[in-house]
Amino acid sequence: MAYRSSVDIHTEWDIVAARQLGRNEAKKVGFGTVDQARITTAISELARNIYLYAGAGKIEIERLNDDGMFGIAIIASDEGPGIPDVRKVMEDGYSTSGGLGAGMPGVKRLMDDFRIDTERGKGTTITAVKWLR
Amino acid sequence: MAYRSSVDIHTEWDIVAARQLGRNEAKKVGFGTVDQARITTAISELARNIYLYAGAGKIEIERLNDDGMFGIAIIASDEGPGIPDVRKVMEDGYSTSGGLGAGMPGVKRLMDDFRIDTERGKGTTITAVKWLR
Amino acid sequence: MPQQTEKEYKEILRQYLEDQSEQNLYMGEAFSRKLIERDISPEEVISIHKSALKDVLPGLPSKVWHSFDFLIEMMIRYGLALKEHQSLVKRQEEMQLEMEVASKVQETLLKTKIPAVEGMDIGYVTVPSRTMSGDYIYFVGNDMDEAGVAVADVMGKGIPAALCMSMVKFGMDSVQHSSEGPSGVLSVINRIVEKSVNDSMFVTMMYGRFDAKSSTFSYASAGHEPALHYRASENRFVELDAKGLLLGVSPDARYEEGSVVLERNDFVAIMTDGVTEARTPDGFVEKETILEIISSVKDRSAQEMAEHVFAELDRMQGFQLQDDFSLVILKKE
Amino acid sequence: MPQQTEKEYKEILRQYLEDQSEQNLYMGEAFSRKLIERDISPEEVISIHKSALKDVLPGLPSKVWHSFDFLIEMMIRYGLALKEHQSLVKRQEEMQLEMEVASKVQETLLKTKIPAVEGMDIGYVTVPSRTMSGDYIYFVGNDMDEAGVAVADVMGKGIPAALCMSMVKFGMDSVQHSSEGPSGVLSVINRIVEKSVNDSMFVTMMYGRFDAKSSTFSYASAGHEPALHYRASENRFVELDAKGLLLGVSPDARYEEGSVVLERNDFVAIMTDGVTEARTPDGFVEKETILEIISSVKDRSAQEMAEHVFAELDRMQGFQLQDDFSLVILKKE
Ligand SMILES: [Mn+2]
Ligand SMILES: [Mn+2]
Ligand SMILES: [Mn+2]
Ligand SMILES: [Mn+2]
Repeated sequence: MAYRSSVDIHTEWDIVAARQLGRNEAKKVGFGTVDQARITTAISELARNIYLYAGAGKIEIERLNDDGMFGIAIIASDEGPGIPDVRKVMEDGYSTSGGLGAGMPGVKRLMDDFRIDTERGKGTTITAVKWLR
Repeated sequence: MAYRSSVDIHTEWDIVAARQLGRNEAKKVGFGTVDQARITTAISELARNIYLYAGAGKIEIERLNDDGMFGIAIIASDEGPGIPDVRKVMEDGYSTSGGLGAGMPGVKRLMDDFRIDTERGKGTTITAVKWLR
Repeated sequence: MPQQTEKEYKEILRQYLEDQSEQNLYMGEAFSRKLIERDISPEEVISIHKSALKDVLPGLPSKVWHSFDFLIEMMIRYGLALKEHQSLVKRQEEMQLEMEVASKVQETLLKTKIPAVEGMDIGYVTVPSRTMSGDYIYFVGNDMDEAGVAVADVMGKGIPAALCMSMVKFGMDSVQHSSEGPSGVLSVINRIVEKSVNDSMFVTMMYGRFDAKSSTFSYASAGHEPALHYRASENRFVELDAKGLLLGVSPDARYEEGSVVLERNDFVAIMTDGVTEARTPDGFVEKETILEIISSVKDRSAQEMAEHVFAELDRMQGFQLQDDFSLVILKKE
Repeated sequence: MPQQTEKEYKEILRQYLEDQSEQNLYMGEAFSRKLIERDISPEEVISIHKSALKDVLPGLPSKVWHSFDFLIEMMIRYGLALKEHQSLVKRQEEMQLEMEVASKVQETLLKTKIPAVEGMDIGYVTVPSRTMSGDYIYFVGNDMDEAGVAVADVMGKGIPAALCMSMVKFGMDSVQHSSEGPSGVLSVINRIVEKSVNDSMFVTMMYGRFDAKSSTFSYASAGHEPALHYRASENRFVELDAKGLLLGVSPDARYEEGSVVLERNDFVAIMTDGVTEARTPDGFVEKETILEIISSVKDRSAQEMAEHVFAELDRMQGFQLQDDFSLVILKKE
């Protein structure tokens, strides 16, 4: 029970396209303005990571309906170098991590569920889900 | 070269009076809306401290003109028990200190200069100054 | 700078109000990152927004502008919390640096070398949940036919545990002979811990010793997590446990000793509770699951086995270990 | 709860828009504290403000509402930073607690007892500049006619120093005989430190030994602060120093030994550089001043002397020690 659509990330403009797709889908699911903005910011962060560190990849958006619970999933995948130290990437509060509140801990906070699968030299898939309350 | 006015703090309503006095004086000195709000918040914090911990005291507001530099000073004084451990009171980031960003470190951040004089059993005087830029 | 900021903000807002495009929101988001970098507080953002809107939409009723003044007032404390955050981040980084130095000291202090024993493949993984570990693995051996391994877990984590553990290390230094029996080793360490540490600190420890001549693995435990013995011939696991008080409770504690003979392809897994009590968002990982993970790689080398088990359990815990993780695999070739 | 929050917010805003009174702003400020407590993020505040304003001032052009959507977008990252702050505050508090526990562990670990020696009055003070100390004082003795004292200073402060020092302690545990000579003791500790610690860590140490039979004080130093010998008959101080490398530099380091005979009312002061390098806002305290402080109490007991010197130097430093402070006084009765 899922509808999935996707945007390939090659240039910075593709980040905007991914945001647009995410916002439209979030609206359709029924998220309010604040949650739309949060979901879109999470997409920005994930898409920019692909653009900056993997060079190319894609953002998929899936509308979820799990037994009457509605939600949205962002799946960001690339075939880049993989994340060497996931623990480091998930650590909080480094002014060097590209600014306050940014990075993967930020994405995790913006969404409800968060999961990283990464393999050295093979690539990374990040799945982040937000449920409608 | 200073104009000083004051409000005695006995009840919670006196906190409002101190804020009003501070805001009016800040306006006269020429502070903008954001700085007015900051100065007023600092007064709130200092006046509430007097009200809660010393029982009574006063807030004085002084307009400053130091060689062409304009500013405002808040002088909060009481004859309460004094602060037993100034180092502790100035420490950052304790969720127990009455909420995020509150307390004396907050007042220090809202203003430019900050100084505590305290003596056990004699009372406390806190002076906080903000300069117009 | 603030005037420049206001100008930029107004331009992005003006464009957004024209067509509400995603493009403009993306520019807005990028700009908001800049604002945070430039140390612009949220109340200043509201103030900038207010004056930008005044330019773009003049002639609104004055109550709209008053409402922004109110909003500025509401944001002051949010701004304060943010400033406090910046100072805390700085302090945190200093502290982190100190911890990293300390963990290097700890690493040097605790370094150990897997002994070479004929017919025995040994591998291990030990990973702290925070910067400093409260788990400890130490090998002794004669590099011929004997190997001893100590696996200890100090109650508590972080610095106090690390300090207390340095003590176990110095205890082990006095046990340099691999011919020493497990219950004797635990008795020695117990007396040292009991003497040096106050009552609130406890240490669990298992000491195991493999004798290649008789292919016997003997062990004693000070309240430690049981070890697992995989019997290849029966394809099943047997727990190895032995009675014994935690280290540091009583100077006269006695430690029971057990032993098993290891057959070809058998292995023994000694671990700390960070392995068996792996916690995921949905609760503890089932013991069954852990055994399955170990079984699934039973044909690989001891080191590969230990690393695989760690990788799997780390992943299941979202890469955020709740406790120090230590696992030693001793595999009969 | 969010609906309740929106209702309260709208009411305070409505009142404020009526007369813009300070009273209402005060209520607003109090309410903003509640919002932070209730974990309402700044972007939610904007959203609440938007919908409250929609109720209070209906019929505004739609661009006003779009402008709030834009502002919400701008606030998301501020909200994230705030959330991050809350997690950091929690971690900071845990860390503080951990340090306090660690310093108690350290205290127990490092406890030492002044030996009773006929004709010798011994006193000491050791105070860390931060939560954990990098100075170390340890006594050995036969409780008859021999006393030994080790005074060590680990380079660096805080946790790494504390860890490294626990090692010196275990080294000292292996030197339980007060008859051991100073240069022999330093050689033993040096080998332990050299083995266990990486190159960036150094320890200075002085070991002194008093033999009541011959009234001789012998000493050796591993790059440590010289001791002071007060000669009562001449009413002057003589420095006691001896050549020797810092501990941990080379496993073969050799330590020169010196000795003096103590006459009645003579005393020896062994200290760390936290005593001699006391820093006040105006610069270092002069060596002369320190000698005067010690002299001024030379007729009191050894313990009183040590405590007085600490109290004076602490006061001169505004009660903010720049370095760990340790001072041992050995006074011939
Ligand atoms: Mn532990
Ligand atoms: Mn554990
Ligand atoms: Mn030191
Ligand atoms: Mn020092």
